[in-house]
Amino acid sequence: MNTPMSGSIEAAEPVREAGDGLGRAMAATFRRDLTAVARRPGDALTPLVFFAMVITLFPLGISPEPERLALIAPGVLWVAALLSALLSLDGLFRGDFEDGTLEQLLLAPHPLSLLVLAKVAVHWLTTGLPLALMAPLLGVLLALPQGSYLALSATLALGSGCISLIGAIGAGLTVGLARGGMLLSLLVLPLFMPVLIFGTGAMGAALGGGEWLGHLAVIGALLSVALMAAPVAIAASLRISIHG
Amino acid sequence: MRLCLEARQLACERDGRWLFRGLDVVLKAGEVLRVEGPNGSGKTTLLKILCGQIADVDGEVRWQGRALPRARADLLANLLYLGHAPGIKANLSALENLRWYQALGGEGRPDAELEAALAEVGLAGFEDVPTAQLSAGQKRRVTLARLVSSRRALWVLDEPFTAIDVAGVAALERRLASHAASGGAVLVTTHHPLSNVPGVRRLTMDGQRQVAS
Amino acid sequence: MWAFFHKLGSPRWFYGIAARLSPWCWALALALILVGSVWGLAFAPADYQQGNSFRIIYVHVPAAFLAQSIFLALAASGFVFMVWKIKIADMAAAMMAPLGAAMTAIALLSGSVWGKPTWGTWWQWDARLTSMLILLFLYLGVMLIRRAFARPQSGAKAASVLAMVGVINIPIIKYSVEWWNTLHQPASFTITERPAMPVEMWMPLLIMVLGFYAFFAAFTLTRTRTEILRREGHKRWVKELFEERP
Amino acid sequence: MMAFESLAELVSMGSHGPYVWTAWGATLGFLLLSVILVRGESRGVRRTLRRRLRRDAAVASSPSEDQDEG
Repeated sequence: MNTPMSGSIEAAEPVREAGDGLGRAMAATFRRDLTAVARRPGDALTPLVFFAMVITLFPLGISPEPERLALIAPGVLWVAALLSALLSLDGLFRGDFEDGTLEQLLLAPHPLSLLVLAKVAVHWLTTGLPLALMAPLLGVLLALPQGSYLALSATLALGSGCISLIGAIGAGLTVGLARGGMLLSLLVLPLFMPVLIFGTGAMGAALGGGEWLGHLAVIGALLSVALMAAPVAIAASLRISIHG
Repeated sequence: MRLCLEARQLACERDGRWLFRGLDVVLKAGEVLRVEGPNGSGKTTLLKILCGQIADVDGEVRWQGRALPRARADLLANLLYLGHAPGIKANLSALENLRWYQALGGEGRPDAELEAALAEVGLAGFEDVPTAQLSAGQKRRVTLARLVSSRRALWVLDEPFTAIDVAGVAALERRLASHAASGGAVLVTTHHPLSNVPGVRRLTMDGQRQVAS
Repeated sequence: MWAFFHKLGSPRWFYGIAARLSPWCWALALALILVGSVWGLAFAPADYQQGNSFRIIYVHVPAAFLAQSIFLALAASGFVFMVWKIKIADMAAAMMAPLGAAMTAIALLSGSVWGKPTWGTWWQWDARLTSMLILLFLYLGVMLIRRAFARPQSGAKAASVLAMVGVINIPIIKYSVEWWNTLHQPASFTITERPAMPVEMWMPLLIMVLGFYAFFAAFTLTRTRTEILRREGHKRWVKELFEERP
Repeated sequence: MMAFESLAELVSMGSHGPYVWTAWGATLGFLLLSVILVRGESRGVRRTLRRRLRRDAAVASSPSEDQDEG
């Protein structure tokens, strides 16, 4: 049926059904975003440097004595990590919005909420996870007592997943706005508070020598709720920002 | 199955004003439909409605005879939409950009064919250069390479002729004509007369924004 | 059923119905709040522990109830607007949001004023007050996002999505704040936890709560009618309406 | 049956008066204020609408170029 035409490329494809290929589309989006981050490692470092800088403010602001620092260490580490992750959320869709690829993502014949999941996964992998791995290092700076380093990393690793997912809803809503970054943090910070409470709660329990896996399980539960509910909201907010 | 996109009695209200009302559009295989009208007359909005991107409008859009909300995935599987923005990631190479579009659309063309498409738009040798380092004209041609590399039946192009030199315009017109001749369909907004594209139909948006009552 | 549902969506029909309903709501609100105030302030017995500062419960609890109910109403009308495209739902949501935020602020204010004689400090990180504070931030977020977009229609959809996301998080926030509270403060006396209240204590409270809900209904009906005129002013039925009355 | 013997006692409420009256004053004050604001808003919108309708009517009656069909 394809009548050969002048150029080397054959004629248009006959009209076809929307095949599967969802997995391939998500994998391709995941790989593309990962390559984009790899090409500009500076962007991925910014949240980590911000995290370290915020941590160094506290000994200067409060006191260098290890005993006093140890008291505030769990809370300060978690809040600083949360703010660093929040900082990087504004760029989650903004790059794609400006160069037009976000509009093309909405045009793919696959459910947008799953494609968006691939982008959020890259954000977590390049922001949330590094913050969680770096946190113990900064824990030493704040004389964080022994026994809660693992709790710190584990809760941050899972908790930053929630932050990426819920934060992406705010990022989707504010991607089209000129000064959306400030508004974004105001929209999503209230939604991060439960994760913060259980994150620092787990560290407190670990410090007391008690069981902290229960707290981690609650963060895991929050993460699974976010995994189920957030993508739909992210897709809806992107459609609002792009098509109004 | 012959391509057929049609819209019945489309009416779109934007913030209290009728962008257009009672609009009928039919686009069949082999046709090139040019949408023209003053700026702000709703050309881009009409395109987005016909691609199923904007849904809260009156009237009905049908793809292959099926109403849009249900037929939306099939429409998108056959759609190639080029908007105002280039749709190219700056720190990725032209080839990587095309590869992403192939996977997104589930077409899975081999790299050789993508490189051939880039060569055909005059980007031979620039396949692996990050597009940030290409000139504006070259970036434009990477976008147009999608027309060559992706064989979707329905092309919807929003002002594709902007920032293209004379030779580029002629090449693009030839490509639109050959796509229509081979059974595809083109819906395009442009201020360009499309003089040497045979059988161009025109849809004029009068831009008369009556009050929505 | 669908005809009724669709009629409900037509601004013109709602404009007429609200015109007849709102005076009654205003009257009911006035009556209930008046009776509740006099009863709560002058006739209800003082609390054996807190003395007369307990009378603040008659404004604190109704405001707190309204604060949470209005956010639920925001999410519900947001859902109705997004799914069935009923514009009236969005108009009502836009109009009631400020009242919800104000009620949250009043609950916080009255709660901390009440806390002063009880705990000796103006602010106490009590579970209820903390949840109320977070609810206030959610309200501000919904109101700000609505105005952040160039096109009012996009702002309306964004506010609806955010309200729905917020309402899913409210129980999670409440549960985690309460857990956090017990973690750091062993069962401290929360200002509204009461053993069984005698009838002459909870009756004025019930009247005040009903009065506040009547106020909410009247407030929303009246402001939504104004919003209809704002948004549909160019429509023919509005012109005819105003041409009859000079 | 009254909880207080005299008006003075009602006002002082045994040292809790300032707190109670502040909380009540703020709440009832807000309710009153919002009633006033809502009525003002309603009257303002109606006034601007009437003025616009009169202006449109004036334009419509004079030989107008675009027929503003409602």
